[in-house]
Amino acid sequence: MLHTINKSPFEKNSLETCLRLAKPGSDILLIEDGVYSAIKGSSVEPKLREATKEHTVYALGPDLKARGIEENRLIDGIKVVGYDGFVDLAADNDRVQSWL
Amino acid sequence: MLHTINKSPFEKNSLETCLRLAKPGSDILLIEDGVYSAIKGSSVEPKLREATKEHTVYALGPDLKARGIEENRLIDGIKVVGYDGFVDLAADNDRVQSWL
Amino acid sequence: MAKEVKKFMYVNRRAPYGTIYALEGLEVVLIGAAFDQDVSMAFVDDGVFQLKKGQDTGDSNMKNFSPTYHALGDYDVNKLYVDRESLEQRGMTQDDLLELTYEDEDDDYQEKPSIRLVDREELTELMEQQDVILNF
Amino acid sequence: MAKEVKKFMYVNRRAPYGTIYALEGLEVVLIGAAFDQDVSMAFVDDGVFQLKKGQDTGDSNMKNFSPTYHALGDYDVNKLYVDRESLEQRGMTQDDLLELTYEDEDDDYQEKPSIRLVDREELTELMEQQDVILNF
Amino acid sequence: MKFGILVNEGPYQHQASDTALNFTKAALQKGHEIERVFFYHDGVNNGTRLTTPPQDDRNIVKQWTELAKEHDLDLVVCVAAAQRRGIVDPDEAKRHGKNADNIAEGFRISGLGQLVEMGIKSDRVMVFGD
Amino acid sequence: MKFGILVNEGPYQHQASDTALNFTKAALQKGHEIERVFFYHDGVNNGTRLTTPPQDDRNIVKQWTELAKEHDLDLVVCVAAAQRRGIVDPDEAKRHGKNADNIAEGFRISGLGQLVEMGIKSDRVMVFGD
Repeated sequence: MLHTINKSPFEKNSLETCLRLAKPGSDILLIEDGVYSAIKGSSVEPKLREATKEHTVYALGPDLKARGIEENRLIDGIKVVGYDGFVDLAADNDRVQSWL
Repeated sequence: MLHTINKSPFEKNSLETCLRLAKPGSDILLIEDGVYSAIKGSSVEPKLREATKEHTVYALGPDLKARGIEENRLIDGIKVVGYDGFVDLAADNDRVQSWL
Repeated sequence: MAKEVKKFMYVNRRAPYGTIYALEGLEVVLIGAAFDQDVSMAFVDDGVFQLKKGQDTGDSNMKNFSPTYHALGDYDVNKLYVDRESLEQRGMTQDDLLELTYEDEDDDYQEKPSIRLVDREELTELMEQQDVILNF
Repeated sequence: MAKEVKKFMYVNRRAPYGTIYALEGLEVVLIGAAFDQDVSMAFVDDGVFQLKKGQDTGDSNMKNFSPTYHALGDYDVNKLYVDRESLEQRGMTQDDLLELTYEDEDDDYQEKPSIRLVDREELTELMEQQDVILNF
Repeated sequence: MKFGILVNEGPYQHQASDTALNFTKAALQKGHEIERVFFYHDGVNNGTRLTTPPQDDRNIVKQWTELAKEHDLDLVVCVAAAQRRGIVDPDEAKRHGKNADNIAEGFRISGLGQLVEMGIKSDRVMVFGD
Repeated sequence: MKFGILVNEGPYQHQASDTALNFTKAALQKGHEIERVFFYHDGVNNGTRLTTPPQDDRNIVKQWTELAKEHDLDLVVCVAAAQRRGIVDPDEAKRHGKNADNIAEGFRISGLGQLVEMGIKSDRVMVFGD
């Protein structure tokens, strides 16, 4: 299953609930304000780092770029994809869940 | 100063930031989904209980009632007001800040 | 179209009244019932507040749509999964929730509860079985 | 109307782009500058992301309004308070923020920084001094 | 006392419009004045006359219109926000080559300056949003 | 593969419409089909022709209209949600006694059943919202 998260982890509980309910081995894609989860050195980093052990975590490149987050600021193990990669993730997984 | 909070404390960080920045002695009014902060026995109760020591905490009665929260479920010390009480609080304080 | 049966899960994560998602989400479920699909609803996070007993919008400006949940059983929507952790975090128990029931056609039309509290592992598995997940 | 000077504080708590509040909030500040009031902006919670350097919407569908913050100085909006705790919680330092400056009329038009990091106590006091607080 | 009311969300999607209406009514009932109600962001969507909510639900746009008529309220829709969302009066329609308008009775479209002016002229400004 | 797209927020206020547009374009470019784009909740506000966004900003409604024309997309606005928000086509205007309509080119108003049908007919449903 592909899980998308579009909310900042500092503002809303979407990341937390997604991580609680996503099956190990799922793909997780951070989009929109969700990409703020990917920043190294934030209070959310430990949670995200743990998540990268159980899941493959992606972040949407155009949304990182819009927000001025350079790739060298990302937590290790997070993969950056474009909209075409987003489409591939949605197609390759059997189902998609949007954590709003 | 009157601080209003209209967000659920389980979903968003508005309560937390308000409590961090509100000056001791301020009035705090929970409205809309913010009234969920007032429920006894929730994970937020310790934070709210602490807040009632430094601030006067109110909850909007019509919003409690809409959500099925009876007054005996409220954390001790929280005062229930109607829209007329809301208006009085806004008028009696020198300024108002909405934590959205 | 009528032959294919898909598993639809409506995931509700918002409180009622503060936003319209709960009400309009419920409208989708009721309309969707006519399509004879395999339908379930999950209540997670503030979504559990949707099922709180005793809602009364008499003093506010809004429409009380809480009674509509009682209609779900008649529409064969009888799998309502409530995330136990979300409920407990909010200081509530099953006693706080609406008593929603349905008549089980396969069991002599016995009245049975529609709401079931589930642990996180079970909810995870239920989500994995779906074909379509709509989040409101 | 023109004679009374009130203290306006615009409190920004949302990230840019995910929602429009940051952009339309900034439009209010720029329009408001014409009214010769005492204006300040506070950046709290995800609002600090509004001031992040290097924003580039070239690959998304949106308008990059980040350059507009540089215009604030010319409009005499030069009190931008950034909540230090919010910044640190997000793994950022002042080096991550736009270098916004203004020319100080009262000090031989020297160029001075508009952004100031503040602790929670100072921010609380600043809020207490306002006449009008608009939250975006 | 003079209250200024800022509404930042559209009707129905969020409770902001309902709370603003209830607050405004209560303030008027207590003898306070409403300097202005300013609709910003998606709040401009409170000002369309084209809604037809379900008969068993409240009609928020109509409530604003009636309240404005009864108390001579100044309901102002921000022009810039309205242009983004498609709320237009006959003048705006002409200016932008639109063949229809949708502004509701009792609302007027004006600039953002009216919000700042509301802040200056009001004793308290109340923000209702998401 | 067939994608169904659900858009739950209006243009500009949230990024949902932009992300949905970008995803839809990318899916089409990769040779996938779009079964339907369904606009629900405030998402119905994507379907008004009365917007005039600033000239230096994108025109989201126009982007939908052009994409629909180019790829023969089915853009469906939920009738119940549209009635609450004031999105009407000529038929709806007549039915509810409105003297104007505001539906944009390429959009049609229809029932919620079209959303469920989209779920049945699509291989994947993507939800874009707040």
